[in-house]
Amino acid sequence: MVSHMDGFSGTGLACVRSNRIVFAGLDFAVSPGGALVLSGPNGSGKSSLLRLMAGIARPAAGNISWQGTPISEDPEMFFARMHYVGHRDAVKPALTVRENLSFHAALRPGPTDINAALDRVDLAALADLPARMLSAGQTRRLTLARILATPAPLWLLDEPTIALDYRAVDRLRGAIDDHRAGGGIIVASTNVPLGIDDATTIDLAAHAPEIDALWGDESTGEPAEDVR
Amino acid sequence: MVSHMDGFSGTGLACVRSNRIVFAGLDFAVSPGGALVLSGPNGSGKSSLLRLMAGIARPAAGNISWQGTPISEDPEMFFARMHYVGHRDAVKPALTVRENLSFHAALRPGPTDINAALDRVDLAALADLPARMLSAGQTRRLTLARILATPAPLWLLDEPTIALDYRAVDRLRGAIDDHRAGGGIIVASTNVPLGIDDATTIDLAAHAPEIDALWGDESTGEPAEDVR
Amino acid sequence: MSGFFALVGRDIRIALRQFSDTMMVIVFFVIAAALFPFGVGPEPNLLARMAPGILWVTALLAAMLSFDRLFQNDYDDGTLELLVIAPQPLWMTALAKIIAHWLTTGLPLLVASPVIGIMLNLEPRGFGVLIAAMALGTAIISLVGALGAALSLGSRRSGVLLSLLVLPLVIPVLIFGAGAVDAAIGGFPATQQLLVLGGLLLGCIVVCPWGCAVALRLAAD
Amino acid sequence: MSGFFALVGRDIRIALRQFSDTMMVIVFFVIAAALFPFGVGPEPNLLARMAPGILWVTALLAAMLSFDRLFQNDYDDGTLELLVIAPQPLWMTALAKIIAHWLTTGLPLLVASPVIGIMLNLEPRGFGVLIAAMALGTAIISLVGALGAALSLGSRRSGVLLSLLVLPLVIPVLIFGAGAVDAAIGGFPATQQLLVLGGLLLGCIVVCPWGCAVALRLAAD
Amino acid sequence: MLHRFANPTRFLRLANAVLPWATGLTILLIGAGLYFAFGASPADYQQGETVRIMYIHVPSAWMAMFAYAFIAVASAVGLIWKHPVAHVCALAAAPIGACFTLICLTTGSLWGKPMWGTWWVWDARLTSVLVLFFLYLGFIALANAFDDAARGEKASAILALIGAVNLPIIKFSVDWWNTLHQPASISRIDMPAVHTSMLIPLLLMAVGFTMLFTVLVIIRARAELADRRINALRSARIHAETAHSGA
Ligand code: HEM
Ligand SMILES: Nc1ncnc2c1ncn2[C@@H]1O[C@H](COP(=O)(O)OP(=O)(O)OP(=O)(O)O)[C@@H](O)[C@H]1O
Ligand SMILES: Nc1ncnc2c1ncn2[C@@H]1O[C@H](COP(=O)(O)OP(=O)(O)OP(=O)(O)O)[C@@H](O)[C@H]1O
Ligand SMILES: [Mg+2]
Ligand SMILES: [Mg+2]
Repeated sequence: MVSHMDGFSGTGLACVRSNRIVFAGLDFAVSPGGALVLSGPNGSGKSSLLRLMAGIARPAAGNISWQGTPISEDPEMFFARMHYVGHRDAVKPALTVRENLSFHAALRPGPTDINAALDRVDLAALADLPARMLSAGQTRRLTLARILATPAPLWLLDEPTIALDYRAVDRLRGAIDDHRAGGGIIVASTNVPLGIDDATTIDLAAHAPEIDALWGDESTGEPAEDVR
Repeated sequence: MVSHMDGFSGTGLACVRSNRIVFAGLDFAVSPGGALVLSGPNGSGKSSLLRLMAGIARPAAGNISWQGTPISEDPEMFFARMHYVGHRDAVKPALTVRENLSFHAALRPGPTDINAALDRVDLAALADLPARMLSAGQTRRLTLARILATPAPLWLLDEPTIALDYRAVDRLRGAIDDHRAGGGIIVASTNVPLGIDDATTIDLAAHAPEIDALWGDESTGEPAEDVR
Repeated sequence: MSGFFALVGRDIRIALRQFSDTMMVIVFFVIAAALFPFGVGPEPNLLARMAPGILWVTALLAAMLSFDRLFQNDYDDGTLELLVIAPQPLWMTALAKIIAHWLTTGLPLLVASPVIGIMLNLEPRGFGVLIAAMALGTAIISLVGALGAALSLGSRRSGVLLSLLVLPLVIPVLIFGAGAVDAAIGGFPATQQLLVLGGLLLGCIVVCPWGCAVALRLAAD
Repeated sequence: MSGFFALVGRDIRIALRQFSDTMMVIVFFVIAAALFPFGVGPEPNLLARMAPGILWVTALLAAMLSFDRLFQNDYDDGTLELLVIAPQPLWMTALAKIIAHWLTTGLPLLVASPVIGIMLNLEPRGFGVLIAAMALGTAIISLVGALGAALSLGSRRSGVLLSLLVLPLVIPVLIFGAGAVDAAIGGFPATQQLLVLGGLLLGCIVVCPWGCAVALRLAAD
Repeated sequence: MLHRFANPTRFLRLANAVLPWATGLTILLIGAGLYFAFGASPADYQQGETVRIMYIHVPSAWMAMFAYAFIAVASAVGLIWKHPVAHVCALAAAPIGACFTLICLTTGSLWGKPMWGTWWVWDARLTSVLVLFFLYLGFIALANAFDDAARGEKASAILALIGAVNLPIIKFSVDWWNTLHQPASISRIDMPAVHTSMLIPLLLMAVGFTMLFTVLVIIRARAELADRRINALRSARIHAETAHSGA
């Protein structure tokens, strides 16, 4: 796989969690307008890979580049061009829906349109309600509004459809299409079909190491002698 | 709708959250072997209804009966016959998978089979790992193992498939079928099709109140004169 | 009853698995007590005179730090809901948690208090009464603290709110606990103070698990 | 920079929206200070002598209680990850949170300290120096406490852990802070102690936000 | 049907009827009380003019305890019969009770300086009143510490009930422990020459303070009820809009 000078790519990535190799030798590349879907059974490392991509954790091996530059070289530049939505919602219950969104938008450079984003996720009517009053799906929608409020060419989404109702899923799909039509890149992990037809898919299960204990004996999976 | 002497039913239920009526005038009834699916858009009150059904919160109006007895009359008897799985996982990261499960099983009367339950959710291999090392889907599976470890005729599941991979969803569906074949009752809320074909469905959106202010004048929704 | 022991066992196991936690309450106790000679100046007489007071106040504050997580973790991860709908009386659940708390923090504080007594030049004849009073006192503190923790559960900044609720309620413990030690140092019998502490403990055993249960049910709602 | 002010603004707004929270730190301060007379006995002379020490120790402990939530909420709900990958230097983020913390707890403590001084019979001529020293001291405490909070992030019972990390670090503050007040009461100039506190503050301003940033990045990983 | 468990109309009707009378009485009684206390009553032969502090100190001490008892009873009613107006009344009374307690504490200290030579001693009466003050603060803080107001009400009600143990301690502390403070007996004031001239203003002030308390509780409770109603209406409107736009 070639590294794309104008896209988002990684080579030879490995992830280690608590002394266990989750995946290794993983390459990916997405060009502008492209989509990458991470699939694989529970525990195969989808979330872990997204956190590497976002620069929250460092890969145990390999590196990740944005437009040809390794992200560890100029992280702030990379961060300014990237949105990450993880499993957790980063919503403050005491602040209103609008205040929550404005806060996250203010952390980032560039133009901001809070109202349009709220409209887009159908929360405009709840804008002045404290976020504690939201249900699970409404909270998730508020989280997703973040990526619509300020522009960034790269979206990293960890199971974005969790807790959303079908209407909200449709709206999300529309937003993703628009984003890609404008040359944006999207990487999403998911356990349910996202309905992005032309996306490249990486099956994390295929990158699980054969010997997956760092310390283990190859054949039995038992801890090796010297550790005991 | 008639109240079933041998099943699980509720009449005239209303739920109030932060002074707002979420739903009102809701009736339901499930007989042994039956399934009830709660659907409705985000924020329509699925989780709230399940918490009423579980006896965690009290309904603002109406009452809920188990085999003809209101659950508020002998709550402990009812609790012993019911499993509830909410949005949150009740998993202690410091304890191992097995310890987590054993603890929850010890809180309940009746026979217990930890190993079979772990097997059923495909966590047997991870049984002695601390739960903090589980991924989102594995944690959810551990939560679901709870309902398999000790028997109870009533299962209340709030979006049980969240974060599960397709294999785990299949296993869950199998467990639900077995449970119902044995005369068990299941109530589940969900935003994605669960694939229980013969389930009754309640659409929470249909029970949203038209004028929902608690304090308002019936006809106009305006505050009554004397308060001003 | 199996649920009762499962709960005590689980809480102790969690505490032991992170043994450093139990240590920390003690170390806080030691450090907080050690701060006073710095703040007040190290004159032995002044210190010895203040010793019982400092001992009790710091033990209280150390215990205080351990309360904010007593029910909080269970509340955050949804375990509390399940405890509330477990088929056993909720006051028994509360009592199980209180007992586990005392075993993992009250008892260590009790064990550490003679050491602090030595650090602060406490007179030797005070030690016996100190330990007796501390045993009663830490149990009361566990009970009252659990009540405060349950009441403030789910509030904002529950840590500080908790102190606000609990500290005034344990003022009597402080007065009689320090009073008992003072009496012993002065060569008087401390029976009366110890009896009052015992009475307080009995009252708390009756009221607190019940209050906790009501508060926990509220918190889960 | 817009992110910096957004963060300070957000934290202050959260604190103000729950105005009672800020009050609670003060109330804890007042109660904890009030406990000492109970424990030690109410003799005015003894109290006046201990007053600077008690004042500083209790202010410290009160501040301590407010740290365990300083980053914890952001950590638990995933905001911290987002702050770490926000396109601004992480030390600036940390500094913003520290400033907000000082404004919402250090400043109220500063305002409350003369009241406690009166409660403890502190001599009138100590008050000026008390306030100056407290201003420097609370700022240092906010900085060091934030560092401790960041370091202990992610461990359970971080409240206690962080006291362990922070208390030894602020002992110098305690010594010079109480020393300054003692000097003023004794009629000596307290310039030297205040200068030392100022120096400590400068050192902390340089080291702590940076240390916080490193610790936060580690915690998010 | 849902109005049944939450409608405060009856309370409001009663409150609105009582309010003007109570206000009038308050002004009258406190006015007369102050006149007798500071104008028409003699200085004490022992204590001099400082005795006049009594006309504020004693009634506010009584009110501090009365208000707490009121809160405890209202809390019990709220918890047992689930009547929301009871909680509203308890919450309305708390800051007022705290103020009376603070007045009692300050006037007591002011009086203590000339009488005992010190502002403050840690004796049982003074300590238990201070604990009462902290209980008020705890009650207020707890009631306001929750996102969900209903939760705060109930939690603080439990605290109020448990804290009520302190009331008999305050009342009898002077008998149980010997302290500097006067034991509770009106006969203490029953000194031959000044009997009625001191008792009358004292009682006037006591009844006046009770009326003042009633007035303030009604005003605060009414404001709180109106506030809740507005909130409920606002969120109802928001919800109606969402339901509309969602359809
Ligand atoms: C801060 C200090 C003080 C506090 C907290 C305090 C508290 C109280 C309380 C709670 C009562 C009501 C007792 C009852 O109804 O049983 C009371 C009554 C009274 N206090 Fe004080 N007090 C203080 C200082 C003083 C001082 C310095 C004096 C005068 C020397 C004084 C004189 C009285 C008298 C004469 C009564 C009426 C007793 C009666 O019921 O006949 N108090 N005080
Ligand atoms: N803690 C709360 N305090 C106040 N109101 C709440 C709270 N939680 C939920 N609500 C409100 O109650 C309503 C129902 O919420 P609930 O969580 O039951 O919805 P749901 O159907 O489960 O939605 P979702 O599909 O998003 O999980 C929502 O409109 C929400 O705004
Ligand atoms: N905090 C952690 N500490 C140690 N190991 C972890 C931690 N979180 C996850 N793991 C391990 O890393 C592996 C990958 O986890 P990850 O969360 O990336 O999986 P995932 O593909 O996102 O799964 P899911 O579909 O369940 O969300 C899992 O096997 C898990 O056991
Ligand atoms: Mg995942
Ligand atoms: Mg829900």
